[in-house]
Amino acid sequence: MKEEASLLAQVREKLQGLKGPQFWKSLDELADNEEFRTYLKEEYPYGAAEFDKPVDRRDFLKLMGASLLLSGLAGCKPQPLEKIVPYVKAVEDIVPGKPLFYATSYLFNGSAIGLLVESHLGRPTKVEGNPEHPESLGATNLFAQASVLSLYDPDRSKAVLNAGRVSTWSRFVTQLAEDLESQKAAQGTGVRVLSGPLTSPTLLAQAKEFLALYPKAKWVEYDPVFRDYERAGSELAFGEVVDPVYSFDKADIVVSLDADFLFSLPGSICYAKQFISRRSLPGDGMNRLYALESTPTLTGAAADHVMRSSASDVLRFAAALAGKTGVTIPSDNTPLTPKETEWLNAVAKDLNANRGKCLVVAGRDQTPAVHALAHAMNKALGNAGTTVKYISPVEERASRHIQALKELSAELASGKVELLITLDVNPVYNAPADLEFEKHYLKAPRRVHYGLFVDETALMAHWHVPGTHYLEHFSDARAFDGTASMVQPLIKPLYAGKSPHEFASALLGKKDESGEDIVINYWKKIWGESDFTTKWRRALHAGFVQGTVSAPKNVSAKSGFNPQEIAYPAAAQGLELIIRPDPSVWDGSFANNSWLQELPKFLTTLTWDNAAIISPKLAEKEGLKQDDVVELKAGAGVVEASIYVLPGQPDESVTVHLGYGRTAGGELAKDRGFNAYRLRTSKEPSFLSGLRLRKTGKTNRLASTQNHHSMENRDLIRKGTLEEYSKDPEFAVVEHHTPYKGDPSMYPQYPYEGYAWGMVINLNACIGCNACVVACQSENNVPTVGKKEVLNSREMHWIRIDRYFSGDLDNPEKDHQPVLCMHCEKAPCEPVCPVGATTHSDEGLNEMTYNRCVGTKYCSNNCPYKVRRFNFFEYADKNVETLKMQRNPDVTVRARGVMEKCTFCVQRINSARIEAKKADRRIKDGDVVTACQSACPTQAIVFGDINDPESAVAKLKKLPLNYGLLTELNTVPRVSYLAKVKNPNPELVPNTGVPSHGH
Amino acid sequence: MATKHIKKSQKETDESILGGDHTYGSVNEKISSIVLTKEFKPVWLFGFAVALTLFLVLQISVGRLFTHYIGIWGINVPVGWGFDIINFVWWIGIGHAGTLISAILLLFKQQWRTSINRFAEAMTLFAVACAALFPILHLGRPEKFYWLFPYPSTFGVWPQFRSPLEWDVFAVSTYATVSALFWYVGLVPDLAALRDRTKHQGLKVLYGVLCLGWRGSARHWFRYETAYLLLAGLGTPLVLSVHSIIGLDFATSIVPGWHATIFPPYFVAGAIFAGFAMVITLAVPLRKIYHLEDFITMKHLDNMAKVMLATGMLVGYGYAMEAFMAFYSGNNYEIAMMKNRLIGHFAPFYWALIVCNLLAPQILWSKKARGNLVILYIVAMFVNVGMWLERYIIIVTSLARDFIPSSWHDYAPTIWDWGIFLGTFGLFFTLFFLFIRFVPMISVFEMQELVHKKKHGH
Amino acid sequence: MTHDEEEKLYGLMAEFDTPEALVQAAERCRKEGYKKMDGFSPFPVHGLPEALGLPRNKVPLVTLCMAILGALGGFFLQYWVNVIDYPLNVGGRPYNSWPAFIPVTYECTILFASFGAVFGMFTMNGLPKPYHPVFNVERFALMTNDRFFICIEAGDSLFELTRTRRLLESLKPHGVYEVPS
Amino acid sequence: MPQIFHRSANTIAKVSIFGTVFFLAGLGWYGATIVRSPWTTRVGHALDQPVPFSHQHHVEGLGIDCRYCHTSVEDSSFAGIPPTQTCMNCHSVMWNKAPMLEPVRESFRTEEPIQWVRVHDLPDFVYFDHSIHVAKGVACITCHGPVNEMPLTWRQNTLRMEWCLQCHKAPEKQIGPKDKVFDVHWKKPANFEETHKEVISEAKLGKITNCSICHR
Repeated sequence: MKEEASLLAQVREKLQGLKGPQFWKSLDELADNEEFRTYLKEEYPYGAAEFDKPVDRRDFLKLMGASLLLSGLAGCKPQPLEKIVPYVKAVEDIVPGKPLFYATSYLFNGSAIGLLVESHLGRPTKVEGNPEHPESLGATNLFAQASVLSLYDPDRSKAVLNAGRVSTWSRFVTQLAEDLESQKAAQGTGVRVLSGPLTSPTLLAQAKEFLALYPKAKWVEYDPVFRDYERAGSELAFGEVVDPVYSFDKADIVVSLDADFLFSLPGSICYAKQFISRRSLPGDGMNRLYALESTPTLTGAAADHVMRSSASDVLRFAAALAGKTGVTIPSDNTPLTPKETEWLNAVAKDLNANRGKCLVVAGRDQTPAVHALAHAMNKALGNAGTTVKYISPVEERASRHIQALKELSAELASGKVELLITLDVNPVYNAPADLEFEKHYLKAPRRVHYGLFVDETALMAHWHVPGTHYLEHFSDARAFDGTASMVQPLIKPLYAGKSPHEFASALLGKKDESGEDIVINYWKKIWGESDFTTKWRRALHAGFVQGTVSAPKNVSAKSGFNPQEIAYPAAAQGLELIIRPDPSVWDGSFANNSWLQELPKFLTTLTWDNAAIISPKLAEKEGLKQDDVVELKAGAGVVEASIYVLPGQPDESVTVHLGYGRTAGGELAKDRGFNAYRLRTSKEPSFLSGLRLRKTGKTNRLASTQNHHSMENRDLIRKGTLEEYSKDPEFAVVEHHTPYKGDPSMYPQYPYEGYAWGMVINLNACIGCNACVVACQSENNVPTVGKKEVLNSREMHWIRIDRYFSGDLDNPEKDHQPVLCMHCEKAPCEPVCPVGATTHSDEGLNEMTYNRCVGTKYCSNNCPYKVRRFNFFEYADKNVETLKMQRNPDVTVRARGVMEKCTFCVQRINSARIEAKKADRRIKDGDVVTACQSACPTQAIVFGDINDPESAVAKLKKLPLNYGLLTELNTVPRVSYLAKVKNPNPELVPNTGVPSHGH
Repeated sequence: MATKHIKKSQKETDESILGGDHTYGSVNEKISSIVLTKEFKPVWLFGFAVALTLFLVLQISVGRLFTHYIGIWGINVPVGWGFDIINFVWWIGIGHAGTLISAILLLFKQQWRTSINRFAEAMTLFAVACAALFPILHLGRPEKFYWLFPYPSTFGVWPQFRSPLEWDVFAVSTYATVSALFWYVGLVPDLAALRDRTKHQGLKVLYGVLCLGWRGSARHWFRYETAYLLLAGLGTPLVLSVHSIIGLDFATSIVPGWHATIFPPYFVAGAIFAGFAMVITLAVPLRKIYHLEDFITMKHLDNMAKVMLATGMLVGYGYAMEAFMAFYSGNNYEIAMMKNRLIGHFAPFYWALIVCNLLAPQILWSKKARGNLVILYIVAMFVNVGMWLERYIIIVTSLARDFIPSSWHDYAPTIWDWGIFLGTFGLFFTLFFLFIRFVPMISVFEMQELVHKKKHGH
Repeated sequence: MTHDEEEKLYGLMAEFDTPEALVQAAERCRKEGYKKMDGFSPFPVHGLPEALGLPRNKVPLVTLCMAILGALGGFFLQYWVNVIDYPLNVGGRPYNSWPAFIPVTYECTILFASFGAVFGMFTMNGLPKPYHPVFNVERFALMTNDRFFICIEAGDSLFELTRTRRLLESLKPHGVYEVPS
Repeated sequence: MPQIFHRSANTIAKVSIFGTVFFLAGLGWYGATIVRSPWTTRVGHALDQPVPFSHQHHVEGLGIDCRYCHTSVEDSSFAGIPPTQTCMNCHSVMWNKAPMLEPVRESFRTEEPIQWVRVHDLPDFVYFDHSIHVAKGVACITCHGPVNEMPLTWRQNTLRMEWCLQCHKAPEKQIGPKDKVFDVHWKKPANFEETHKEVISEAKLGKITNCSICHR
């Protein structure tokens, strides 16, 4: 508990005291200035530090002492005195040592994810899903999990800047007032505001108010990961813009047209849950997924049949499919190959056989025509209203971002714009290259930037105003289904930032209106004054406003299209470039988050870099191998990228991820990978043909955490088809897995009465979305180590997601397997520890006592699952004060030289046990939820007491699919897996359908 | 008839293990003078300088390790042990020849041990000193090494005696202590000899103190011989146990490539193999530089070569069994591991090892080769390298490719790994050079005994 | 030779060139009935202990006792730690997993036994003893080189300077010396 | 040959050998005691505090209940250090001029917390929970000693792991009735074992073999 009460106060006081973007001081510095400065130099940038650095004098002497065999006396000095600092006035409902949970919402890609955020004495430390919220349903995604780290990011901008100089909010406001005043006359002809998607009702209202004040001004929305094509598509199909809301739980057959609905759509968390709910336990109700994809995605990995295709050809497939499901389409003069046709026929047959119980989903990055066809098919198949409904767009203005940005930069070029205000967007970095936004931006005589970081745009702006993190301000937003969700602060702004609403109200010329009031006032307008407080409190408590789900709109899609509406692309020539948001830093806005940077991107397991992803065939053809640096020339620009060879990538296309090649916006963000926006054009932002690829002869080592992709015929992941399962439900536990019946040990069994903690991981449910990895990292203070260390396989994640490719190398099956400490009852790691630092609790936990560990690494060597992690250096950042504030006080921050590993979140077990003991009862099933379990959108992880026959975990362990990893070693793991069962179409070639021939 | 024959052969060996025409006095003269002379041989000075330099490298590397933490090494997860443990096992192994010569050969009444046992024992001590560094250095928190010893701590917890590493703690410290005792006990009468020989008053006092006032009393000799014999009797099982336990470090684990019942005996054989190679490496130059051809005769080298050949074959058998069991077991992981060594990307190391340890010694079948110092020396060098490679193969290749392919990763030593490895040579030779200069490197009284026996042929 | 000189005498010492001579001398003296005497040689001379009639020495016994002590101590330490003082579940092994305790027990046995042998030997030999009357004899310095001595102590009941000297001289020694105490 | 050493050398030799042995043994013993001595453990050292707060006066003298200040002791791992406010509840009217209490008033004025020196300070890797101990009948004074007799607070016990263990190895000896936990005057009656069987049997369940209870 030490210092906690004080820490916040002290830190904030320091922050207040600070002027300018330099480091604010920390307690250590007050303690020892010199040492601290050298530390800053070496330790910074945190998370990716050069760990190979000297220890301070004290440790050095201690170590020398040790080497001089004097260390026995180390214990012979008095313990240093520490201060303990209470509050001055007790804070309501804060009990020191007890965390509190507050409901709030996190905006991802313009849509709100409901959260419950854990707070220790006023420090938000951990994010959990809000079970009541429609887009969360209790789960989260990796971005939400990592968002709490961004709050404490020491690189966040800390002061108002005027031409790079430190200034003040009031000076800025006066300046802004003048500028706007001069625009009044012209009704704001020269004023442009550029913001992200306006899904916050309050902000939208403020925007409208602003436009009312300046009728000739424009408020432009731009998100580099936009939904323009969807909108154009629905306009094409319905004549108006609507957002589709899917119900995967109602669909028996799902066809994805290059759509990654399990991960990257608004609502994906909910969709994943719905989709998996139909296949987590194999049986009659099991659904089937056909995925057509232009680059490997999680959705493809989860599919029963995958067809690789170039992105441009997806339209051809879509049309052909539509034709077979009763939509009239213009004829295509380049017919599909027989194999493709065979695949399509099977799909079409399945769809037609399940009218009203199937679903066709088009991908965000696909052309309007594909979306239109998808809508048409869903109508033709009678899915509209059952598996998919349509609502008026969540982004009320439903503007076309690219188009708008294009106009804006044109206006900039022509000098029409006199005052450009960018609100929480970074166009200089992430505008498509052909717009040359960077160049035109400078033409605006007044440039104002608002945001969390001093990013590329901020550096070129006259004014920069620091923004607030969503855990620092009041706001509101709408979820994918329209639900109005509440955003409330858990902590006062760390760096004296302004909330977007406060900034907006400054635009409206209102002096210092508090963000809270602005939001409250908006809702007062909606609800009226009568018992507003109760409504407001209820909304804040729930995290969203009950009954604000948008009503389904009664729209009907066209049943046919003419050649003007659907123009088939010319047969692709040369290579195709696929541009997608990065799986972990997305559009680049998370580039300074060390958790996400070090998170192994699914399928590639890359960290700290992006790459040009190509197929083994192409690699062979071009004589390329992993780490080779190539020059990519496409559309507007040229970049140099390192090659990553990924089985399953279509042979004629190269996939690149956005979000890298930053030049500003934080020490971690800078100078990593390459900037894929340089290849993006406003005409073809998601994929374009005619990519030219040239070998440079250079190489750049990519840090991927898994370099071996084959399972080597070891039955680590056991899987079968629904057919096999119905023939032999126990196919996963065939004889050779347990060669020896009975107990092969010469020793008697250790009796486990009372609680016996265990876990089941359902491989049918796991989609490999990485949410658990980040959740574990934030719950257990798992440090990041930086690229150099990852290259030497020293990453620290307590839970990792292994992925293996099997079958056809060109179009393999991709399987995920989360691996964490198995808490073996006969743990091989324990008997080999010479100091007894790792032992077994009588509840079956494999315990790691860090403070006893001397670091022989023997336990890790002897762990067949290799889940133990070693602190080769002082990985935990002990210097950056804000990062200390993020840490979970219930978990030890490990020092250098000790081993660590998954603890089954023992801190949660212990608090549950204590509460139960105080109430003289047993711990109930569900009282203990591990961090990975609670984050999982598909409930693939189930934890509990296996001695309690009624517990969920015990029931799952009884299933025939249940098997243990490497049980032949007689480790008796407490973690077991449910074998994977796929549901392929018997009429198609089993597994992943026909191998692609490429074009 | 038979007895006669035995007597005859006995005689032969006696002659051939002590050349020249030596008296009690001349033996003493010859050996003590090396210690008591004032002048330093240039060769010695040069060697000592080199050794000191390498020793400095060790100090720097260790300093770096303590200030920058263990991450400066190349180890990682999965390969948690690298040069540290390789060197540990290698050095400990080398030590074994010393104890073997002084203890086992004594029990077997092999008189040819006499002239080489003293410096072989010294070699043991210094090799163990080098080896003993690593159990401490390889810790993530070396300053906490004393937690490995059972002492009443304020935590109220104790070491975990099921761990082979804990066994090591006892084995190695016992081994070091007993070897030191053995060595010192053997030294006492010779120190007395030096005491009586030197003219320098200071040295007289020094040796006088060190020899505990030894006066060659019959009563003393009586107990002395018993004790010495007992020590030999204890040292023999000890030396076998020590490397068996080192072998158990690996055998008790479940790592494919470690989990092999054959390890203890095969490690012991390997140790003796490596040890004799090192003794030859040291003996050949020594007898040249200090003109000890009379004491360290070709017969000695021939015998050692034979032992080397024999143990080499044992080790070879070990390799064969390892491979055979791997495939015979039908165990997926074991087979994969073996394939990795035979034809996988660790093959170069493995075959280099086979060449060094199995093929190279075969030349020793020929008497000529055994009689040729150059060849003998080269073979010994091969074996030194080969035995190091063997530990590299066992430790690194097994860890780098174990059960779950997702966590496979290779190992590359850093400059600091090398620094510490080379540094230990510095430590070893620094001590060794001091030893040959300031301590009689051949047991005087035992040589005198030998002279006596030679005289009376019994 | 006066009475008090005799008092200050430690014994009479005779020097020989060969171990054989020493052994014969020792046998002769024993026959004469001398008890308090000792032989000195650069290396252990076989037959000498018998010639001097030395009793069996106790070094093996001490060693054995220490060995047993070590074995019991070693095992009990582990047993006490793992079963009595702080029983912990280590990898599901029983508290008293005695097979795993054998190596340490074994090493302890050998360590203690060795201590027994070495320190037992030194103690029984009464070493260290830097000062000893025999060193008073000038030529004794050659003992460690190639000389062999026998010394009959004045303390012996039969000791009588002239007679004893005569006896020793009759053994054709290289010389006979008085050993002042 | 002339003697190298004087007669006395023999004695010196023997003495010095025994000397070394005893010296080393002594050194070990010395180390062991130093580590456990109040100098290192701070047991019985009254520490200077910004305000010389007297538990003796407030507990013994005024009979204030522990929980008046240490509010969270029953439901949190952390017993709680009273906010300045708590002091001011009384001292805004009593002794409100006393110079001794100036730091308290200043803290209240300036909203700057009082920085107390921590008396009972566990290492950061140890997780101790007050609430469960209190709930199971471990009285405050069992660990904190006769706080009601401390003019300035000192540490009564070492808080070393071996100290934790000696209680947890035989918990029944240390616990009292649950309703007497906050009674600083409660003395264990002779027949306690008979009268409070259930409390004792419960206490016996305490586990020392689960490291993660305290270390995680």
